[in-house]
Amino acid sequence: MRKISMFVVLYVVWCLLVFPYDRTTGQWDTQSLLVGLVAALVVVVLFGNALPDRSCFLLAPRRWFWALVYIPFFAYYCLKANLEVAYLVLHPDMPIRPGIVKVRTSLRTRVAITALANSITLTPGTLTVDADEDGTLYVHWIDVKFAEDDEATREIVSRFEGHLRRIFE
Amino acid sequence: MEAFLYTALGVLVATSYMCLYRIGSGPTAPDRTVAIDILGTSLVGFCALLCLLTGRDFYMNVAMAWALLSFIGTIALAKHLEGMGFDE
Amino acid sequence: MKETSTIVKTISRCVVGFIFLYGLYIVCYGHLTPGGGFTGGVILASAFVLEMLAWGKEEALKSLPFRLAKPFDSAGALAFLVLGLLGLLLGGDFFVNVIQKAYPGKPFSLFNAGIIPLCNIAIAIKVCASLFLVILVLSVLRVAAGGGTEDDLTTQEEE
Amino acid sequence: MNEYIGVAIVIVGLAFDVFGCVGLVRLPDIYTRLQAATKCVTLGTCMILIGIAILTGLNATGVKALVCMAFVLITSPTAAHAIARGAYKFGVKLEEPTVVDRYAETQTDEGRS
Repeated sequence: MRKISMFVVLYVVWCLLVFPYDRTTGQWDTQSLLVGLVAALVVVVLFGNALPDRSCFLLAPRRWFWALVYIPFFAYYCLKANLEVAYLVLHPDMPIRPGIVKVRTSLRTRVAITALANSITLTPGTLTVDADEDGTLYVHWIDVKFAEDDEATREIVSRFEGHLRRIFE
Repeated sequence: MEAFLYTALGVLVATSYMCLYRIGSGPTAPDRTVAIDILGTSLVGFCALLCLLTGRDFYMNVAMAWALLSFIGTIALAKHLEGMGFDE
Repeated sequence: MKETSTIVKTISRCVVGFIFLYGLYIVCYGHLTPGGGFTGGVILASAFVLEMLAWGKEEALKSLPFRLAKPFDSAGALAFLVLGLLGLLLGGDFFVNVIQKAYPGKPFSLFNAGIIPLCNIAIAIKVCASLFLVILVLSVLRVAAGGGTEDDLTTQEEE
Repeated sequence: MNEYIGVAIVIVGLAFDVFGCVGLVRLPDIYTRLQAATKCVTLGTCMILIGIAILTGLNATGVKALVCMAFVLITSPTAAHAIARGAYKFGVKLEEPTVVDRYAETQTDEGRS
Protein backbone atom coordinates (compact mmCIF):
# COMPACT_ATOMS: atom_id res chain seq x y z
CA MET A 1 0.00 0.00 0.00
CA ARG A 2 2.78 2.37 0.88
CA LYS A 3 4.62 1.52 -2.30
CA ILE A 4 1.51 2.03 -4.41
CA SER A 5 0.94 5.49 -2.99
CA MET A 6 4.61 6.33 -3.52
CA PHE A 7 4.33 5.14 -7.12
CA VAL A 8 1.31 7.35 -7.76
CA VAL A 9 3.00 10.42 -6.28
CA LEU A 10 6.20 9.84 -8.24
CA TYR A 11 4.27 9.38 -11.47
CA VAL A 12 2.39 12.63 -10.91
CA VAL A 13 5.66 14.45 -10.27
CA TRP A 14 7.10 12.95 -13.46
CA CYS A 15 4.10 14.18 -15.42
CA LEU A 16 4.55 17.65 -13.93
CA LEU A 17 8.22 17.67 -14.90
CA VAL A 18 7.68 16.43 -18.44
CA PHE A 19 4.35 18.12 -19.10
CA PRO A 20 3.29 15.65 -21.82
CA TYR A 21 0.28 17.61 -23.08
CA ASP A 22 0.99 19.75 -26.13
CA ARG A 23 -1.35 22.71 -26.06
CA THR A 24 -0.90 23.81 -29.66
CA THR A 25 -1.82 20.46 -31.20
CA GLY A 26 -3.78 19.05 -28.27
CA GLN A 27 -1.99 15.73 -28.32
CA TRP A 28 -0.67 13.66 -25.44
CA ASP A 29 2.93 12.51 -25.60
CA THR A 30 2.48 8.78 -24.97
CA GLN A 31 6.20 8.02 -25.11
CA SER A 32 7.05 10.15 -22.11
CA LEU A 33 4.08 8.72 -20.21
CA LEU A 34 5.42 5.21 -20.81
CA VAL A 35 8.97 6.14 -19.79
CA GLY A 36 7.52 7.74 -16.67
CA LEU A 37 5.97 4.43 -15.63
CA VAL A 38 9.37 2.72 -15.94
CA ALA A 39 11.16 5.52 -14.08
CA ALA A 40 8.70 5.57 -11.19
CA LEU A 41 8.98 1.78 -10.96
CA VAL A 42 12.78 2.00 -10.76
CA VAL A 43 12.58 4.54 -7.94
CA VAL A 44 10.06 2.44 -6.01
CA VAL A 45 12.25 -0.66 -6.33
CA LEU A 46 15.38 1.18 -5.20
CA PHE A 47 13.93 3.39 -2.46
CA GLY A 48 10.81 1.45 -1.48
CA ASN A 49 12.16 0.84 2.00
CA ALA A 50 13.25 4.43 2.54
CA LEU A 51 9.80 5.86 3.09
CA PRO A 52 8.32 8.04 5.82
CA ASP A 53 6.57 6.09 8.54
CA ARG A 54 3.00 6.58 7.46
CA SER A 55 2.74 7.75 3.88
CA CYS A 56 -0.73 6.21 3.51
CA PHE A 57 -2.11 9.61 4.38
CA LEU A 58 -1.38 10.63 0.82
CA LEU A 59 -4.43 8.68 -0.34
CA ALA A 60 -7.00 10.12 2.09
CA PRO A 61 -8.99 13.00 0.58
CA ARG A 62 -9.95 14.43 3.98
CA ARG A 63 -6.30 15.13 4.76
CA TRP A 64 -5.82 16.78 1.39
CA PHE A 65 -8.70 19.09 2.24
CA TRP A 66 -7.14 20.11 5.54
CA ALA A 67 -3.79 20.60 3.80
CA LEU A 68 -5.46 22.99 1.38
CA VAL A 69 -6.96 24.86 4.33
CA TYR A 70 -3.53 25.00 5.95
CA ILE A 71 -1.86 26.72 2.97
CA PRO A 72 -3.43 30.23 3.28
CA PHE A 73 -3.14 30.07 7.07
CA PHE A 74 0.56 29.31 6.73
CA ALA A 75 1.07 31.90 4.00
CA TYR A 76 -0.38 34.59 6.27
CA TYR A 77 2.09 33.84 9.05
CA CYS A 78 4.94 33.55 6.56
CA LEU A 79 4.24 37.01 5.14
CA LYS A 80 3.91 38.42 8.65
CA ALA A 81 7.26 36.90 9.57
CA ASN A 82 8.93 38.50 6.59
CA LEU A 83 7.50 41.91 7.33
CA GLU A 84 8.73 41.62 10.90
CA VAL A 85 12.19 40.69 9.72
CA ALA A 86 12.17 43.62 7.30
CA TYR A 87 11.22 45.95 10.17
CA LEU A 88 13.94 44.50 12.37
CA VAL A 89 16.62 44.77 9.71
CA LEU A 90 15.79 48.33 8.74
CA HIS A 91 15.43 49.53 12.33
CA PRO A 92 18.62 51.40 13.30
CA ASP A 93 18.88 49.94 16.81
CA MET A 94 17.82 46.36 16.01
CA PRO A 95 15.77 45.61 19.16
CA ILE A 96 16.53 41.93 19.75
CA ARG A 97 16.36 39.81 22.89
CA PRO A 98 17.46 36.38 21.66
CA GLY A 99 17.18 33.16 23.58
CA ILE A 100 16.50 29.47 23.22
CA VAL A 101 13.28 28.20 24.79
CA LYS A 102 11.97 24.70 25.19
CA VAL A 103 8.46 23.87 23.98
CA ARG A 104 6.46 20.67 24.10
CA THR A 105 4.09 19.38 21.48
CA SER A 106 1.54 16.61 21.67
CA LEU A 107 2.15 15.47 18.10
CA ARG A 108 3.60 11.99 17.95
CA THR A 109 4.52 10.86 14.44
CA ARG A 110 7.83 11.87 12.98
CA VAL A 111 6.33 13.43 9.88
CA ALA A 112 4.06 15.65 11.96
CA ILE A 113 6.88 16.80 14.21
CA THR A 114 8.98 17.58 11.16
CA ALA A 115 6.20 19.60 9.56
CA LEU A 116 5.69 21.48 12.81
CA ALA A 117 9.41 22.25 13.10
CA ASN A 118 9.61 23.51 9.53
CA SER A 119 6.50 25.65 10.04
CA ILE A 120 8.05 27.13 13.16
CA THR A 121 11.21 27.95 11.26
CA LEU A 122 9.32 29.91 8.63
CA THR A 123 7.09 31.88 11.02
CA PRO A 124 7.76 35.08 12.98
CA GLY A 125 10.90 35.25 15.01
CA THR A 126 11.46 31.58 15.67
CA LEU A 127 13.91 28.94 14.45
CA THR A 128 13.97 25.29 15.45
CA VAL A 129 17.37 24.29 16.77
CA ASP A 130 16.68 20.71 17.76
CA ALA A 131 13.78 18.28 17.89
CA ASP A 132 13.47 15.10 19.91
CA GLU A 133 11.24 12.25 18.93
CA ASP A 134 9.16 12.53 22.10
CA GLY A 135 7.87 15.95 21.09
CA THR A 136 10.35 18.35 22.70
CA LEU A 137 11.45 21.19 20.48
CA TYR A 138 14.21 23.66 21.25
CA VAL A 139 13.35 26.94 19.56
CA HIS A 140 15.58 29.95 19.09
CA TRP A 141 13.39 33.01 19.61
CA ILE A 142 14.63 36.36 18.37
CA ASP A 143 12.50 38.34 20.83
CA VAL A 144 11.79 36.28 23.94
CA LYS A 145 8.48 37.18 25.53
CA PHE A 146 8.01 34.21 27.84
CA ALA A 147 10.92 32.18 29.16
CA GLU A 148 8.74 29.51 30.78
CA ASP A 149 7.89 26.32 28.89
CA ASP A 150 4.10 26.48 29.07
CA GLU A 151 3.71 30.07 28.00
CA ALA A 152 6.23 29.68 25.20
CA THR A 153 4.37 26.57 24.07
CA ARG A 154 1.10 28.46 23.97
CA GLU A 155 2.70 31.31 22.07
CA ILE A 156 4.64 29.34 19.47
CA VAL A 157 3.23 25.88 18.96
CA SER A 158 -0.48 25.93 19.58
CA ARG A 159 -1.47 27.87 16.49
CA PHE A 160 -0.22 25.11 14.19
CA GLU A 161 -0.80 22.04 16.28
CA GLY A 162 -4.50 21.49 15.59
CA HIS A 163 -4.14 21.86 11.85
CA LEU A 164 -1.17 19.57 11.64
CA ARG A 165 -2.89 16.92 13.73
CA ARG A 166 -5.80 16.93 11.33
CA ILE A 167 -3.44 16.61 8.38
CA PHE A 168 -0.91 14.05 9.57
CA GLU A 169 -2.36 12.03 12.42
CA MET B 1 9.82 43.98 -19.87
CA GLU B 2 13.44 43.38 -20.80
CA ALA B 3 14.64 46.40 -18.81
CA PHE B 4 12.71 45.13 -15.79
CA LEU B 5 14.32 41.71 -16.06
CA TYR B 6 17.80 43.19 -16.34
CA THR B 7 17.13 45.31 -13.24
CA ALA B 8 15.92 42.25 -11.35
CA LEU B 9 19.05 40.34 -12.29
CA GLY B 10 21.12 43.29 -11.10
CA VAL B 11 19.35 43.25 -7.73
CA LEU B 12 20.05 39.54 -7.36
CA VAL B 13 23.71 40.10 -8.21
CA ALA B 14 23.82 42.75 -5.47
CA THR B 15 22.39 40.27 -2.94
CA SER B 16 24.96 37.72 -4.07
CA TYR B 17 27.69 40.25 -3.33
CA MET B 18 26.28 40.69 0.18
CA CYS B 19 26.49 36.92 0.65
CA LEU B 20 30.06 36.97 -0.68
CA TYR B 21 30.94 39.67 1.85
CA ARG B 22 29.65 37.42 4.62
CA ILE B 23 31.55 34.45 3.21
CA GLY B 24 34.73 36.48 3.15
CA SER B 25 34.46 38.20 6.51
CA GLY B 26 32.40 35.78 8.61
CA PRO B 27 34.05 35.47 12.02
CA THR B 28 33.34 31.76 12.37
CA ALA B 29 32.82 28.78 10.09
CA PRO B 30 29.02 28.55 10.63
CA ASP B 31 28.62 32.13 9.38
CA ARG B 32 30.23 31.14 6.12
CA THR B 33 28.01 28.06 5.88
CA VAL B 34 24.89 30.20 6.29
CA ALA B 35 26.08 32.54 3.56
CA ILE B 36 26.76 29.64 1.19
CA ASP B 37 23.27 28.25 1.78
CA ILE B 38 21.64 31.61 1.16
CA LEU B 39 23.75 32.17 -1.97
CA GLY B 40 22.51 28.84 -3.37
CA THR B 41 18.88 29.67 -2.69
CA SER B 42 19.05 33.11 -4.25
CA LEU B 43 20.83 31.79 -7.35
CA VAL B 44 17.82 29.52 -7.94
CA GLY B 45 15.81 32.71 -8.41
CA PHE B 46 18.54 34.04 -10.70
CA CYS B 47 18.31 30.99 -12.98
CA ALA B 48 14.52 31.27 -13.04
CA LEU B 49 14.71 34.92 -14.14
CA LEU B 50 17.23 33.98 -16.84
CA CYS B 51 14.67 31.46 -18.08
CA LEU B 52 12.18 34.28 -18.52
CA LEU B 53 14.73 36.60 -20.14
CA THR B 54 16.01 34.19 -22.77
CA GLY B 55 12.77 32.30 -23.30
CA ARG B 56 14.45 28.89 -23.07
CA ASP B 57 12.96 26.58 -20.51
CA PHE B 58 16.08 24.56 -19.79
CA TYR B 59 17.19 27.20 -17.29
CA MET B 60 14.43 25.82 -15.07
CA ASN B 61 16.23 22.46 -15.11
CA VAL B 62 19.40 24.24 -14.04
CA ALA B 63 17.52 25.93 -11.19
CA MET B 64 16.09 22.63 -9.93
CA ALA B 65 19.44 20.84 -10.09
CA TRP B 66 21.01 23.78 -8.26
CA ALA B 67 18.40 23.61 -5.51
CA LEU B 68 18.95 19.87 -5.04
CA LEU B 69 22.73 20.00 -4.93
CA SER B 70 22.78 23.09 -2.71
CA PHE B 71 20.57 21.30 -0.17
CA ILE B 72 22.85 18.26 -0.11
CA GLY B 73 25.95 20.41 0.22
CA THR B 74 24.48 22.35 3.12
CA ILE B 75 23.55 19.17 4.96
CA ALA B 76 27.08 17.86 4.47
CA LEU B 77 28.64 21.09 5.77
CA ALA B 78 26.31 21.13 8.78
CA LYS B 79 27.28 17.56 9.63
CA HIS B 80 30.90 18.53 9.43
CA LEU B 81 30.26 21.45 11.80
CA GLU B 82 28.63 19.10 14.26
CA GLY B 83 31.85 17.13 14.35
CA MET B 84 30.46 14.00 12.78
CA GLY B 85 31.99 11.97 10.00
CA PHE B 86 30.53 11.65 6.57
CA ASP B 87 28.89 8.28 7.10
CA GLU B 88 27.61 8.27 10.66
CA MET C 1 25.08 10.03 21.32
CA LYS C 2 25.93 11.30 17.88
CA GLU C 3 23.11 11.16 15.43
CA THR C 4 21.52 13.28 12.78
CA SER C 5 18.38 15.00 13.96
CA THR C 6 14.88 13.69 13.28
CA ILE C 7 14.00 16.53 10.95
CA VAL C 8 16.88 15.91 8.59
CA LYS C 9 16.14 12.20 8.56
CA THR C 10 12.46 12.60 7.77
CA ILE C 11 12.96 15.24 5.10
CA SER C 12 15.66 13.13 3.48
CA ARG C 13 13.27 10.19 3.35
CA CYS C 14 10.65 12.34 1.65
CA VAL C 15 13.03 13.97 -0.80
CA VAL C 16 15.45 11.26 -1.84
CA GLY C 17 13.01 9.55 -4.20
CA PHE C 18 12.26 12.81 -5.98
CA ILE C 19 15.97 13.54 -6.41
CA PHE C 20 16.42 10.14 -8.02
CA LEU C 21 13.39 10.72 -10.26
CA TYR C 22 14.80 14.07 -11.32
CA GLY C 23 18.10 12.40 -12.19
CA LEU C 24 16.22 9.88 -14.34
CA TYR C 25 14.43 12.77 -16.06
CA ILE C 26 17.74 14.46 -16.86
CA VAL C 27 19.14 11.19 -18.23
CA CYS C 28 16.11 10.28 -20.34
CA TYR C 29 15.79 13.74 -21.87
CA GLY C 30 19.51 14.20 -22.39
CA HIS C 31 19.16 14.35 -26.17
CA LEU C 32 16.39 16.96 -26.12
CA THR C 33 17.45 19.33 -23.35
CA PRO C 34 20.85 20.10 -21.79
CA GLY C 35 22.04 17.47 -19.42
CA GLY C 36 22.62 13.88 -20.37
CA GLY C 37 24.57 10.98 -19.04
CA PHE C 38 27.16 12.61 -16.83
CA THR C 39 24.95 15.26 -15.26
CA GLY C 40 22.12 12.84 -14.63
CA GLY C 41 24.53 10.30 -13.23
CA VAL C 42 25.86 12.82 -10.75
CA ILE C 43 22.33 13.64 -9.59
CA LEU C 44 21.52 9.93 -9.27
CA ALA C 45 24.64 9.42 -7.16
CA SER C 46 23.78 12.46 -5.04
CA ALA C 47 20.53 10.75 -4.03
CA PHE C 48 22.57 7.93 -2.51
CA VAL C 49 24.95 10.46 -0.96
CA LEU C 50 22.03 12.21 0.74
CA GLU C 51 20.83 8.87 2.09
CA MET C 52 24.33 8.20 3.38
CA LEU C 53 24.50 11.63 5.03
CA ALA C 54 21.17 11.37 6.75
CA TRP C 55 20.90 7.73 7.68
CA GLY C 56 24.41 6.40 7.67
CA LYS C 57 26.35 4.13 5.40
CA GLU C 58 24.39 0.99 6.18
CA GLU C 59 21.13 2.45 4.94
CA ALA C 60 22.71 3.58 1.67
CA LEU C 61 24.26 0.16 1.20
CA LYS C 62 20.82 -1.33 1.68
CA SER C 63 19.45 0.48 -1.37
CA LEU C 64 22.56 0.02 -3.51
CA PRO C 65 24.64 -2.87 -2.11
CA PHE C 66 28.36 -2.93 -2.65
CA ARG C 67 28.23 -6.19 -4.59
CA LEU C 68 25.74 -4.59 -7.00
CA ALA C 69 27.56 -1.29 -7.36
CA LYS C 70 30.81 -2.86 -8.55
CA PRO C 71 29.23 -4.82 -11.44
CA PHE C 72 27.13 -1.78 -12.41
CA ASP C 73 30.33 0.24 -12.62
CA SER C 74 31.74 -2.18 -15.15
CA ALA C 75 28.47 -2.87 -16.93
CA GLY C 76 27.96 0.79 -17.80
CA ALA C 77 31.31 1.00 -19.55
CA LEU C 78 30.69 -2.33 -21.26
CA ALA C 79 27.28 -1.27 -22.53
CA PHE C 80 28.77 1.91 -23.97
CA LEU C 81 31.43 -0.14 -25.77
CA VAL C 82 28.84 -2.63 -27.05
CA LEU C 83 26.77 0.21 -28.49
CA GLY C 84 29.83 1.50 -30.31
CA LEU C 85 30.71 -1.93 -31.64
CA LEU C 86 27.12 -2.42 -32.79
CA GLY C 87 27.59 0.54 -35.07
CA LEU C 88 30.88 -0.92 -36.31
CA LEU C 89 29.28 -4.28 -37.10
CA LEU C 90 26.01 -3.19 -38.65
CA GLY C 91 26.77 0.25 -40.07
CA GLY C 92 30.41 0.05 -41.01
CA ASP C 93 31.78 2.69 -38.66
CA PHE C 94 32.24 3.07 -34.94
CA PHE C 95 29.13 4.57 -33.26
CA VAL C 96 26.94 4.65 -36.34
CA ASN C 97 23.38 5.33 -35.26
CA VAL C 98 22.02 2.06 -36.68
CA ILE C 99 18.67 2.16 -34.92
CA GLN C 100 17.88 5.63 -36.17
CA LYS C 101 18.87 4.64 -39.70
CA ALA C 102 16.64 1.59 -39.61
CA TYR C 103 13.61 3.31 -38.09
CA PRO C 104 13.67 7.03 -38.88
CA GLY C 105 10.90 8.76 -37.00
CA LYS C 106 9.68 12.21 -36.12
CA PRO C 107 12.60 14.31 -34.82
CA PHE C 108 12.54 15.90 -31.35
CA SER C 109 10.57 13.10 -29.76
CA LEU C 110 11.71 10.74 -27.08
CA PHE C 111 12.19 7.38 -28.76
CA ASN C 112 13.37 8.38 -32.21
CA ALA C 113 16.95 9.31 -31.49
CA GLY C 114 18.38 5.83 -31.98
CA ILE C 115 21.26 4.86 -29.76
CA ILE C 116 21.84 8.29 -28.19
CA PRO C 117 19.47 7.78 -25.21
CA LEU C 118 20.93 4.31 -24.73
CA CYS C 119 24.43 5.80 -24.61
CA ASN C 120 23.19 8.34 -22.08
CA ILE C 121 21.75 5.58 -19.90
CA ALA C 122 25.00 3.60 -20.09
CA ILE C 123 27.06 6.65 -19.09
CA ALA C 124 24.62 7.42 -16.28
CA ILE C 125 24.91 3.92 -14.81
CA LYS C 126 28.70 4.11 -15.01
CA VAL C 127 28.95 7.58 -13.44
CA CYS C 128 26.41 6.87 -10.70
CA ALA C 129 28.02 3.62 -9.59
CA SER C 130 31.58 4.88 -9.68
CA LEU C 131 30.82 8.15 -7.89
CA PHE C 132 28.98 6.21 -5.18
CA LEU C 133 31.96 3.88 -4.85
CA VAL C 134 34.43 6.77 -4.68
CA ILE C 135 32.55 8.43 -1.83
CA LEU C 136 32.06 5.11 -0.03
CA VAL C 137 35.74 4.26 -0.25
CA LEU C 138 36.75 7.74 0.93
CA SER C 139 34.56 7.47 4.03
CA VAL C 140 35.82 3.97 4.82
CA LEU C 141 39.43 5.05 4.44
CA ARG C 142 38.85 7.91 6.87
CA VAL C 143 37.34 5.59 9.46
CA ALA C 144 40.09 3.00 9.09
CA ALA C 145 42.72 5.76 9.51
CA GLY C 146 44.83 4.91 6.53
CA GLY C 147 44.75 1.16 6.93
CA GLY C 148 41.55 0.48 5.01
CA THR C 149 41.50 -1.43 1.75
CA GLU C 150 38.82 -2.99 -0.38
CA ASP C 151 38.82 -6.08 1.86
CA ASP C 152 37.88 -3.81 4.74
CA LEU C 153 34.87 -2.59 2.77
CA THR C 154 33.65 -6.07 1.92
CA THR C 155 34.03 -7.30 5.50
CA GLN C 156 32.07 -4.31 6.73
CA GLU C 157 29.30 -5.09 4.34
CA GLU C 158 29.19 -8.75 5.36
CA GLU C 159 28.83 -7.81 8.97
CA MET D 1 -3.54 41.72 -16.51
CA ASN D 2 -1.60 38.58 -15.70
CA GLU D 3 1.57 40.37 -16.66
CA TYR D 4 1.09 43.10 -14.06
CA ILE D 5 0.30 40.61 -11.28
CA GLY D 6 3.35 38.52 -12.14
CA VAL D 7 5.67 41.52 -12.28
CA ALA D 8 4.34 42.79 -8.95
CA ILE D 9 4.93 39.43 -7.28
CA VAL D 10 8.46 39.24 -8.69
CA ILE D 11 9.18 42.75 -7.38
CA VAL D 12 7.94 41.84 -3.88
CA GLY D 13 10.09 38.70 -3.97
CA LEU D 14 13.15 40.71 -4.94
CA ALA D 15 12.49 43.14 -2.09
CA PHE D 16 12.35 40.26 0.39
CA ASP D 17 15.58 38.85 -1.04
CA VAL D 18 17.29 42.20 -0.48
CA PHE D 19 15.95 42.44 3.10
CA GLY D 20 17.22 38.94 3.87
CA CYS D 21 20.69 39.67 2.58
CA VAL D 22 20.85 43.01 4.42
CA GLY D 23 19.94 41.07 7.53
CA LEU D 24 22.70 38.61 6.75
CA VAL D 25 25.18 41.47 6.72
CA ARG D 26 23.83 43.62 9.57
CA LEU D 27 22.63 41.31 12.35
CA PRO D 28 25.08 40.56 15.15
CA ASP D 29 24.75 36.84 15.74
CA ILE D 30 24.72 33.67 13.67
CA TYR D 31 21.30 32.53 14.87
CA THR D 32 19.62 35.84 14.16
CA ARG D 33 21.35 36.00 10.79
CA LEU D 34 20.10 32.53 10.04
CA GLN D 35 16.55 33.50 10.96
CA ALA D 36 16.44 36.64 8.85
CA ALA D 37 18.20 35.16 5.86
CA THR D 38 16.31 31.88 5.77
CA LYS D 39 12.85 33.37 6.11
CA CYS D 40 13.32 36.22 3.69
CA VAL D 41 15.30 34.47 1.01
CA THR D 42 13.07 31.40 1.02
CA LEU D 43 9.91 33.46 0.64
CA GLY D 44 11.60 35.77 -1.86
CA THR D 45 12.71 32.93 -4.10
CA CYS D 46 9.31 31.27 -3.84
CA MET D 47 7.61 34.50 -4.86
CA ILE D 48 9.95 34.95 -7.83
CA LEU D 49 9.10 31.41 -8.96
CA ILE D 50 5.36 32.02 -8.50
CA GLY D 51 5.65 35.23 -10.51
CA ILE D 52 7.40 33.39 -13.32
CA ALA D 53 4.72 30.71 -13.26
CA ILE D 54 2.08 33.43 -13.63
CA LEU D 55 3.99 35.25 -16.36
CA THR D 56 4.58 32.17 -18.52
CA GLY D 57 1.20 30.59 -17.93
CA LEU D 58 0.41 26.90 -17.66
CA ASN D 59 3.12 25.27 -19.76
CA ALA D 60 6.27 23.26 -19.10
CA THR D 61 8.21 26.19 -17.65
CA GLY D 62 5.48 27.36 -15.29
CA VAL D 63 4.74 23.91 -13.91
CA LYS D 64 8.44 23.24 -13.42
CA ALA D 65 8.73 26.53 -11.54
CA LEU D 66 5.96 25.40 -9.18
CA VAL D 67 7.68 22.05 -8.56
CA CYS D 68 10.93 23.90 -7.86
CA MET D 69 9.09 26.19 -5.45
CA ALA D 70 7.72 23.25 -3.50
CA PHE D 71 11.19 21.77 -3.27
CA VAL D 72 12.75 25.02 -2.01
CA LEU D 73 9.93 25.43 0.51
CA ILE D 74 10.51 21.94 1.92
CA THR D 75 14.29 21.87 2.02
CA SER D 76 15.29 25.39 2.99
CA PRO D 77 14.02 25.29 6.62
CA THR D 78 15.62 21.88 6.99
CA ALA D 79 18.98 23.23 5.90
CA ALA D 80 18.59 26.15 8.32
CA HIS D 81 17.79 23.78 11.17
CA ALA D 82 20.81 21.62 10.34
CA ILE D 83 23.11 24.66 10.30
CA ALA D 84 21.70 25.96 13.60
CA ARG D 85 22.26 22.64 15.32
CA GLY D 86 25.70 22.33 13.82
CA ALA D 87 26.63 25.83 14.94
CA TYR D 88 25.48 25.13 18.50
CA LYS D 89 27.49 21.93 18.64
CA PHE D 90 30.41 23.77 17.04
CA GLY D 91 30.46 26.08 20.07
CA VAL D 92 29.08 29.38 18.83
CA LYS D 93 27.51 31.19 21.78
CA LEU D 94 24.43 33.37 21.59
CA GLU D 95 24.76 37.14 21.40
CA GLU D 96 25.11 39.02 24.69
CA PRO D 97 21.60 40.25 25.65
CA THR D 98 20.52 36.60 25.83
CA VAL D 99 17.46 36.04 27.98
CA VAL D 100 17.31 32.29 28.35
CA ASP D 101 19.11 29.27 26.96
CA ARG D 102 17.28 26.06 27.67
CA TYR D 103 19.23 24.07 25.11
CA ALA D 104 22.48 24.31 27.08
CA GLU D 105 21.05 22.04 29.80
CA THR D 106 20.65 19.11 27.44
CA GLN D 107 24.20 19.53 26.20
CA THR D 108 25.70 19.26 29.69
CA ASP D 109 23.42 16.33 30.53
CA GLU D 110 24.60 14.46 27.50
CA GLY D 111 28.19 15.25 28.35
CA ARG D 112 27.81 13.75 31.83
CA SER D 113 26.03 10.56 30.89
